[in-house]
Amino acid sequence: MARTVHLLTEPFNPGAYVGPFTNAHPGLGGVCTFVGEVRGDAEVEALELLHYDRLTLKGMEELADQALQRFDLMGILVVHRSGVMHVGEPIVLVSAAAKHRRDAIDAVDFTMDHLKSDSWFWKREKRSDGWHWIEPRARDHADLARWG
Amino acid sequence: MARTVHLLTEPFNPGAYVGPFTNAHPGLGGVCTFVGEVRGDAEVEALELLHYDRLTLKGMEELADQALQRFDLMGILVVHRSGVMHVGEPIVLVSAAAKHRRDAIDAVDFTMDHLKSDSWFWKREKRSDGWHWIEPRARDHADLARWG
Amino acid sequence: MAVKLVFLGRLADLAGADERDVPAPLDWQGLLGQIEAPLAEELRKDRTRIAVDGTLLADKAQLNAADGAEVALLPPVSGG
Amino acid sequence: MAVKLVFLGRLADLAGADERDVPAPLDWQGLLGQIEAPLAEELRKDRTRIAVDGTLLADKAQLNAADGAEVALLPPVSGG
Repeated sequence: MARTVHLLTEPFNPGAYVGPFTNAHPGLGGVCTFVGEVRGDAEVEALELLHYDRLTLKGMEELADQALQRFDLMGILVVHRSGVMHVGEPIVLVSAAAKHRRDAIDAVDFTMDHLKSDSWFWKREKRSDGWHWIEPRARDHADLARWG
Repeated sequence: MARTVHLLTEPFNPGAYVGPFTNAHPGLGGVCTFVGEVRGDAEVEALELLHYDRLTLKGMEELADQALQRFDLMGILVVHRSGVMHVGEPIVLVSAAAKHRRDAIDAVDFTMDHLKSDSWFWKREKRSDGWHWIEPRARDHADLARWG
Repeated sequence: MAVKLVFLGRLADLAGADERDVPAPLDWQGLLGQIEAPLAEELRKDRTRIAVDGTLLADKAQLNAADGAEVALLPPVSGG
Repeated sequence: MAVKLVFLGRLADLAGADERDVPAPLDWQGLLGQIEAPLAEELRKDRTRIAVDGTLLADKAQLNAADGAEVALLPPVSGG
């Protein structure tokens, strides 16, 4: 049961992480992967995510441990960017390997919901009139509440 | 809104499909991907999936259309193997690109549940005493029932 | 003047072949009379479906296949 | 004899800096007295949290930071 968690300040290629992660779990039944990218939006020139060194990575590791505890997994991979990003750049990657698909899919769902609204990142968008801080959407809080 | 559906009779590399699929949807918010492989099982020497030319691919295409209709997607990719496979070989790949992660994750979940217990494949396993036909697990039917 | 029967999954094991020609035209009673008892038993089960030329029958008893038709006998699926 | 305040997210904009040293020791009332009114207002909100040396306080009013401590002021998160 492997846990791999990275907090990156430079662009990354999701395939470079998912390939080795999948290969590291021979005999698995399925791998579910979610990759979130900076969404195309005519008004947004750039996105910045900020983190706090003394909390953010530790919180991601604790979240990955929660997923391992809650679902029957062979392994979980969590990669999250910090810093300034542009449209099309990957922000987050979560991959879960399991014997059965339901555990893999639910673990990714659970981990993404928590990363989006319950992890130590602060987000702002650059528009033509400058930077604007973003709060989680109501939808994100509703998604999180599903997990009790 | 793109639909890509393949029924393959030879081994395939999931990354060779997911990479181009992701690149074909610039501006997306997220991509969810599930890859199912032949699970390691000491008693199983090989797995065979059989399909029926006049129903199977058509059924997969209709399922992909249902997912496109039901969820807010930019595109969906469905790849399924037929034929004899061994441990570690990919059987199925479903990938969904969307503006928001919930649509991408739910579309993969929906499509996988239907592929597992409501698509035109018949599965058998080769054990030391020969081939055995497999019926869907009760869990697969319960998963399918979630979608009403 | 023949109809092609196609046996899928475990039905091919029971039939001893993937397909077989039977005289046309073919209706539900005619089909049951053309196949061995274990196959007929499987075919009567609700979860066994029939497709004619790639179209599923809503009601197997309405089978009415003409010369040249392909009649597929489909046991419960077990995909992915 | 100083405590380092670290301002995260929009609080850094309000503070005009990412961090600032204030005299140690520092308690909750002392903190509110050290920062500008708009920052103090944000800090009083339930959803604004405080961490001392990387450990979250369950109750901000219990803040008690000694010389050399790092006190992070954390507005609501908005990740991924």
